[in-house]
Amino acid sequence: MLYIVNKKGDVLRNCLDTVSTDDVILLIESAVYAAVNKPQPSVLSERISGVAIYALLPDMRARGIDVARCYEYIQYVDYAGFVDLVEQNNPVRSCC
Amino acid sequence: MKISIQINASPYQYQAADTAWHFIQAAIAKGHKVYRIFFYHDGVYNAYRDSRPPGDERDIVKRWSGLQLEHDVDLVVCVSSAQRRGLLEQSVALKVGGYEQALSDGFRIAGLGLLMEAVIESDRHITFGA
Amino acid sequence: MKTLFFIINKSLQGNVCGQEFLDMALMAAAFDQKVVLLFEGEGVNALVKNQCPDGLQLKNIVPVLNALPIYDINDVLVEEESMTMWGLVEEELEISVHALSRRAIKDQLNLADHVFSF
Amino acid sequence: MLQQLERDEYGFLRNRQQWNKAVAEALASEDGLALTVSHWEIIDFMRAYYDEFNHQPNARLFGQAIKKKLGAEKGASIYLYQLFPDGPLKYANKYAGLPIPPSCI
Repeated sequence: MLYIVNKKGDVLRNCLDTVSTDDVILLIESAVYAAVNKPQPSVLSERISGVAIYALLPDMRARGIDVARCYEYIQYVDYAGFVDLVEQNNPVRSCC
Repeated sequence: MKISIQINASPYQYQAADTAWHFIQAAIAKGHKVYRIFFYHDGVYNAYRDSRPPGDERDIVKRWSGLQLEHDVDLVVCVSSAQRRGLLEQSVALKVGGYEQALSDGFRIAGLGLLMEAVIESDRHITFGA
Repeated sequence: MKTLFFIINKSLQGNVCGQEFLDMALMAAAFDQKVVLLFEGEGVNALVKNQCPDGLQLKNIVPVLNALPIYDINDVLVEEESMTMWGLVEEELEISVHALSRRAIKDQLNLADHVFSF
Repeated sequence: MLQQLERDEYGFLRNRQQWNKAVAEALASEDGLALTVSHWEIIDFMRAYYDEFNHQPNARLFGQAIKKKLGAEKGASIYLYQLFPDGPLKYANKYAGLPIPPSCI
């Protein structure tokens, strides 16, 4: 199952509460700030085993977020990669 | 893959309409079929013909109209969401399936039935919200 | 027939989204799809009895939950963990529900064709 | 009688308290319709449904709800349109003293 998350606060926390093995999370829009772990850890500091987390690179660039300041386990996609994630996973849940 | 899209947020105030737009472009470029975009809740504001963003900014409403023209994507505005928000003039009244004066080119007005039909038809249904 | 999950994880009051969201679920049922309503997180509070939004001149959409069986929506799930978290028991809810663990719900959710949340 | 009622631009009652059977008959007669037992069955159903669920179904749900309550024959479009030729959902609501449903404007 793919979760598309667009906010980093409660919305992302609620999502993290429900994911389980083999799920995929895609951070978009302002949720990409949750990828940052320096100097402060974010809500993503406890990695959930078996859950892949992606961030939408164009939203990172738009916000000037340097990948070097982010959790190493996060993977990055552009919009084409976003489409691939949608193709590879079902169902898709948008968390707004 | 056949994809339908739902947009629940107003343009400019939120990024949802932009994210949806870039996603759709990428999906079409990969050869997927975007079957229908259903504008629901505040998403109906994406259809206002008279919206005029500053000249140096993207014109979200025109973008949607262009998508219909170039790729034959069905643009459907939810009738009850639109009525609630004053998008439909009373004098225009309701012509289901028609092109309304208040709406930009390519948009049509219809009920939730068209959302459901799209969802049933599509391999994926992706919602973009506030 | 497809299986469609409608997830409510916030209050149905205070905005029109709840109402428009339920309209979607009812419409899906009218198209003869299998509709499952899931209340999780804060959303379990949407089911409690004796909500009186009328005092604020807000439309009370709780009663329409009683109409779900008319449209053959018989799967109303609530997450047990959320009920515990909010200190709710089933007797306090407006309609009868199936309380399931987060894990059991997730197993069902993974099999859905489409998932809606608002 | 109709002159004393508060009504919206579509002729629907604004204030449900003003509804009674005679008002319903008068509203229908203004539209050129004489209400029969069959009409009343649908109108009474609308009122009971609204009182119980605080909800107005759209056209598709309306037929389904009637089917459940009154049987498949009466929920069929053809039957409902025979009773209310200009639109069963709209006019059943109108004579029941309920607001105009959103999609009927």
